[in-house]
Amino acid sequence: MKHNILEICYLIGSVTFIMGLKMMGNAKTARKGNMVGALGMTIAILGTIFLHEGEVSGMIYGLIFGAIALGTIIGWMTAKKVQMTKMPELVSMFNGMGGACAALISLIEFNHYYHSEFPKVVLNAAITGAYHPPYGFLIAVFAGLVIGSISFSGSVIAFLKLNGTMDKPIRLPAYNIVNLVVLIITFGLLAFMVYSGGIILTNDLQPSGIMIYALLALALIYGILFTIPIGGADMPVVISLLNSFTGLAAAFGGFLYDNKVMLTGGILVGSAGTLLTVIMCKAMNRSLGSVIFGAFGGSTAAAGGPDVKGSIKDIQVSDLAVLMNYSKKVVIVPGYGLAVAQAQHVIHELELLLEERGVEVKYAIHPVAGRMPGHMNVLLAESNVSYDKLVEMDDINPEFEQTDVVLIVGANDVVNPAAKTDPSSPIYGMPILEVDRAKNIIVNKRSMSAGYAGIDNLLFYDPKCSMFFGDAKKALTELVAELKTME
Amino acid sequence: MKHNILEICYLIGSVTFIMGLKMMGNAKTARKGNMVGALGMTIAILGTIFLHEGEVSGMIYGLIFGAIALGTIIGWMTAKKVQMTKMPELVSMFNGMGGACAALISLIEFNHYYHSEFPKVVLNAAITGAYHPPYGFLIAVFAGLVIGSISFSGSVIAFLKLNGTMDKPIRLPAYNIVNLVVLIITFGLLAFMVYSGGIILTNDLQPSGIMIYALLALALIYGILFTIPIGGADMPVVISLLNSFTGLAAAFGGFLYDNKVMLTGGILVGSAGTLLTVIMCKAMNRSLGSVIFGAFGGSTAAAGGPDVKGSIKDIQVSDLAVLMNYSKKVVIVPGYGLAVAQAQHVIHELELLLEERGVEVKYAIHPVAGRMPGHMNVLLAESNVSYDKLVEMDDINPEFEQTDVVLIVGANDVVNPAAKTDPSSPIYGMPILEVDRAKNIIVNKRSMSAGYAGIDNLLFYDPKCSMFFGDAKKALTELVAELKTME
Amino acid sequence: MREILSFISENREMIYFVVLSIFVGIEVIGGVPTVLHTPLMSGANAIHGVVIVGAIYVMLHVEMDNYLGLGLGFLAVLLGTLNVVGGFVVTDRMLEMFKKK
Amino acid sequence: MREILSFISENREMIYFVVLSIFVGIEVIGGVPTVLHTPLMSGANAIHGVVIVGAIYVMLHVEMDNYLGLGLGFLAVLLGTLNVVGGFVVTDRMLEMFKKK
Ligand SMILES: NC(=O)c1ccc[n+]([C@@H]2O[C@H](COP(=O)([O-])OP(=O)(O)OC[C@H]3O[C@@H](n4cnc5c(N)ncnc54)[C@H](OP(=O)(O)O)[C@@H]3O)[C@@H](O)[C@H]2O)c1
Ligand SMILES: NC(=O)c1ccc[n+]([C@@H]2O[C@H](COP(=O)([O-])OP(=O)(O)OC[C@H]3O[C@@H](n4cnc5c(N)ncnc54)[C@H](OP(=O)(O)O)[C@@H]3O)[C@@H](O)[C@H]2O)c1
Repeated sequence: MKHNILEICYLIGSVTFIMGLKMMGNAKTARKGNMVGALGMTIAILGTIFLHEGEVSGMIYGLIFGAIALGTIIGWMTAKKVQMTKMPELVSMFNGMGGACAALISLIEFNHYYHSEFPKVVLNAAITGAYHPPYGFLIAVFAGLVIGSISFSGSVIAFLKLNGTMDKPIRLPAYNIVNLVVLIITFGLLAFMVYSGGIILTNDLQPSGIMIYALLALALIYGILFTIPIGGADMPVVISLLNSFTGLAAAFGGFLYDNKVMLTGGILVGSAGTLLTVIMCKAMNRSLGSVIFGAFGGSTAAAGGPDVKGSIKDIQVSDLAVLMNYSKKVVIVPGYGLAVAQAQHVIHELELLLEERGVEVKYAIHPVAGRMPGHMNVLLAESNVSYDKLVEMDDINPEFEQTDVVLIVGANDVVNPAAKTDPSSPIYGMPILEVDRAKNIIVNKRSMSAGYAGIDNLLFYDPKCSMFFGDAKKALTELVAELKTME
Repeated sequence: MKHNILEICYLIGSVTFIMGLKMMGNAKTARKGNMVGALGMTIAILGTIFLHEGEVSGMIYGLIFGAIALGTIIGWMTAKKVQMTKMPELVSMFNGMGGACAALISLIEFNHYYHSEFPKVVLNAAITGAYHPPYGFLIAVFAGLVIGSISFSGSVIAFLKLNGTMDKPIRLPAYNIVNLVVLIITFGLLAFMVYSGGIILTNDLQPSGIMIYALLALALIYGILFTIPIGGADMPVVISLLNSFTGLAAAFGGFLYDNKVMLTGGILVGSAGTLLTVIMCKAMNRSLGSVIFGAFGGSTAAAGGPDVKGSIKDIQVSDLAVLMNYSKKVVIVPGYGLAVAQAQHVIHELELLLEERGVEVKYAIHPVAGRMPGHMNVLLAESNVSYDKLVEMDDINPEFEQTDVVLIVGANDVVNPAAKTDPSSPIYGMPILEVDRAKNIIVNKRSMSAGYAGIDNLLFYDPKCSMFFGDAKKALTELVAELKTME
Repeated sequence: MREILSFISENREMIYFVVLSIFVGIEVIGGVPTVLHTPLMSGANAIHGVVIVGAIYVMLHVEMDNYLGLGLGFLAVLLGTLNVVGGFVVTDRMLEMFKKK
Repeated sequence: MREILSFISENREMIYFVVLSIFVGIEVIGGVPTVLHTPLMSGANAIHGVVIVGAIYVMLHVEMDNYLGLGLGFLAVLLGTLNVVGGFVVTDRMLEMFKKK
């Protein structure tokens, strides 16, 4: 009876996962979709605990509730407290936990199998070739272990990179080959262990389960090797990929226990996550291969671009304040630099000040501005910028013609005209914000150095363009102060 | 061994159905998608025949191949020969065949079950209450029979309606109630038969399988009753609905034989067909309920609209020829009347003639012009009109401002301004082609009578509008002749 | 109640199968443009012709002396073939029209 | 070859299940707008936290004297909970930001 109700809980869980994911794909229903998923998860978890059939000691329940309570408190607090800009780190961290969880399950199940009476019989039979433990069990256990571990160690590295702790991509010589070799060894060992039952005989003919630790170590190492050569800026893609790995690991867990909710949840995330990874790559005009095998993920690309440049112009804060104060329409183009400088609050202040003086202000949001999808939306939302002030690329482009001042804050690639004019440029073909149609272009950045794609930007040499050098937060604070003294 | 390969054939079949349907939803891949589906179907059919295990007499094979050969020839020829405008009839007919096929399978299986030794034992047991044949089997057989039969008889009626043989909706008094009662009796009998095993005892205590024929008859009657009150113009929606019914019937067949490819194919069409039905309704701004229970499906709606009208203007063919000859830009709005009059070839001739004389000609395609989705596209494509001359509503609307002459051929509702201005109109809210922005409006139809929605059209009283009365084919042929005499 | 519960639990494989197929059916259609409604309907129509597999199955299992069964089975295969062949061919013709330049 | 074939045939329920789930996963994501990529990734991240069900299952079946098992199981439940709770809460926070007027 209990068992039947549990099956229904799992069915409900599976359906809510599908519907939740579906709803999360649409801005209007996204939040509700997340709730729906959370509801299904709660049902599945509570069902697993309370509809369990068979005697279980109170201490075990105590441990389970303790772990859940502890995890809930820590998870909730961390998720609530973290700064908006640190979201990707956090997602990466939580993903790693899921992977570790899957790996631990495999480890425990293997140990259980190894220590119980059963394998001793089996072992003898295996040596004489009479019996082999079920392949399904072994595949599920070992694959769950390997994939979960890769996801765990990879996520930790991704976390450290996003965190800034490990900011340069570390590339061992011939790292692509090394990685491939480690990968092959790992899966070779996995295949061998499935074939042999995972237990070897030591020299004194005692069975030993040691090999699983070798497999674990290899998988952990591969996760690290896989992630370290990739530039920090490519991390969102990598996290998305590791995300789908964890989904796969969860699915193997479902296979192990013939548990349908783990299977649907895991496979769903595995396939949806893989597709999402590909979509994300496309949105930045890169291929998944070039992200993983490192075409320009951070710093390698040569500074290309034509040589004929011209001269650049500076603008003083006082002149800029005057210019903006007497404009009719100002469009702000936020980019990665705004996020780094944490200048989202001061830019909102600037916006309010200008609006007060009758200047129309809008934000032009490029789909891949910043370092993760929706980065600018999340960032500006944090500082309470109204949602309808954020205009998407295709809608704002025709408006630049009537714009008096475009203020570019810490953005570079997303306004680089080379994407339209220079077929040899690595970003050629990416749609850009066509800021050069505006009457005045002001660029705020700290220096003339390149952005993510590592290429020069001819926009800065445009006669209509003036540079307003400095850290975004500092420079904008000065600008606001200057504006306040006017009037 | 054979059995295992057959399972793989079915797996391939299921996957191709999914991918085929997916591809058919996109204009670029649609045709290939259809091929993919056909390929999967071929694999499933050939597999079923050739991977069968067990002795089967040559005569049976002869019958099977005979039936398939005959069906292929007839099906192929009919599909190839039929006029483009008769497509919906044909789809409806083929759908009916599928429904009949499902119903026949159920009939045969039931007879088999009834005649074999097995049920005699069962029958005794059933009377004493000791044994009941498996519910799953009974549900699959009876539900397949009922749904397949409804789909069959409904499709036949739909065919006759589209065909013009049965052109007025036939409405018995209180037909909604009658239909509901028949439906309830049908499903009541079905439930009873599942409960009782489907076999009754006659007066002399002999078992009889007669009830299944009662069920069959009821289902056939319901199919007819369901379809006859619905107006011919609503038939595409009804066909789409019956289509998903047949899918459901096929799925029950799959359930009966635990055949996965029938299950996936059937359920897929069942759910996709239901959604498609809803989407189609939405595109015409109607609800599924109002189609089935008849809000205005053909002729019932009162001729509403404001009373203050004005006068209408006539235009002679010679004047029209001159007007068009000296225009810069002409937009043709095709509608249902064009299809009825089979004027698609002459309109293409007109287009070529005008283009030759340096007039720019485009077609404005309203999404629900005609009587089935894509009707105008199919029609004009048949007469070789180039695809990029067909402009969708949202793209052409801004162009009317620069248009000299709009020529409306057999269209009415899709250009009715009441949809924008009169909240009491039944079509209020439907987006329309905003032809009144053009310099001259010419309307070709046979009389002042209303279109599908049965409402007046104030456009005809617009001072810029002139009526060019006559059957579309005849009138346009005259216009072309007149144009040819000029110059 | 208890029976329904155990029915669900016993047939859970089938239920998951049905639920997932329904989702696939719905999702696969989402966002189809109006012009493709008719061909899509027609293509789906051809696909449910898979019921012919059941008809063939019936024929392969019918007894040689069951003339009614043989006759009806023959008819079922014939009708199923019409559904399949006619459905795919007519859909192809429609879609061919669309592509023509 | 023969073994693979019979493996497929024996596990056909599971294979259909996996194939259909993959299709659902892919279809459900199709056409998601760029701004939602990050929250969607995060939401999917929370969903694979369902692995916690496996961790709980392990705990419910572990022997009382298997201290290693108990310890690792406790850790697994803890990590799983972090994944689930943190994942859903952080996703909600992100999406809340989007809605704000
Ligand atoms: N959104 C995504 O999902 C995503 C993910 C991965 C990669 N990407 C890639 O990231 C790029 C995004 O373009 P973007 O225009 O936003 O950024 P960008 O091209 O990377 O340029 C950022 C600019 O900000 C400046 N900057 C850095 N710190 C600053 C500070 N504290 N104050 C002021 N300026 C500062 C830098 O110049 P200085 O050093 O001279 O100050 C740099 O040129 C694209 O190439 C995109 O493909 C996007
Ligand atoms: N596309 C779909 O999927 C679909 C499906 C079902 C319903 N509908 C509905 O159908 C309507 C379509 O609008 P529509 O503007 O195309 O057609 P309409 O509003 O039905 O008008 C057609 C007009 O054509 C004229 N006509 C008939 N035979 C003619 C002939 N031989 N020569 C010239 N004119 C002729 C009729 O007027 P005379 O009698 O005066 O000639 C009639 O007013 C919409 O209301 C839509 O909702 C569409």
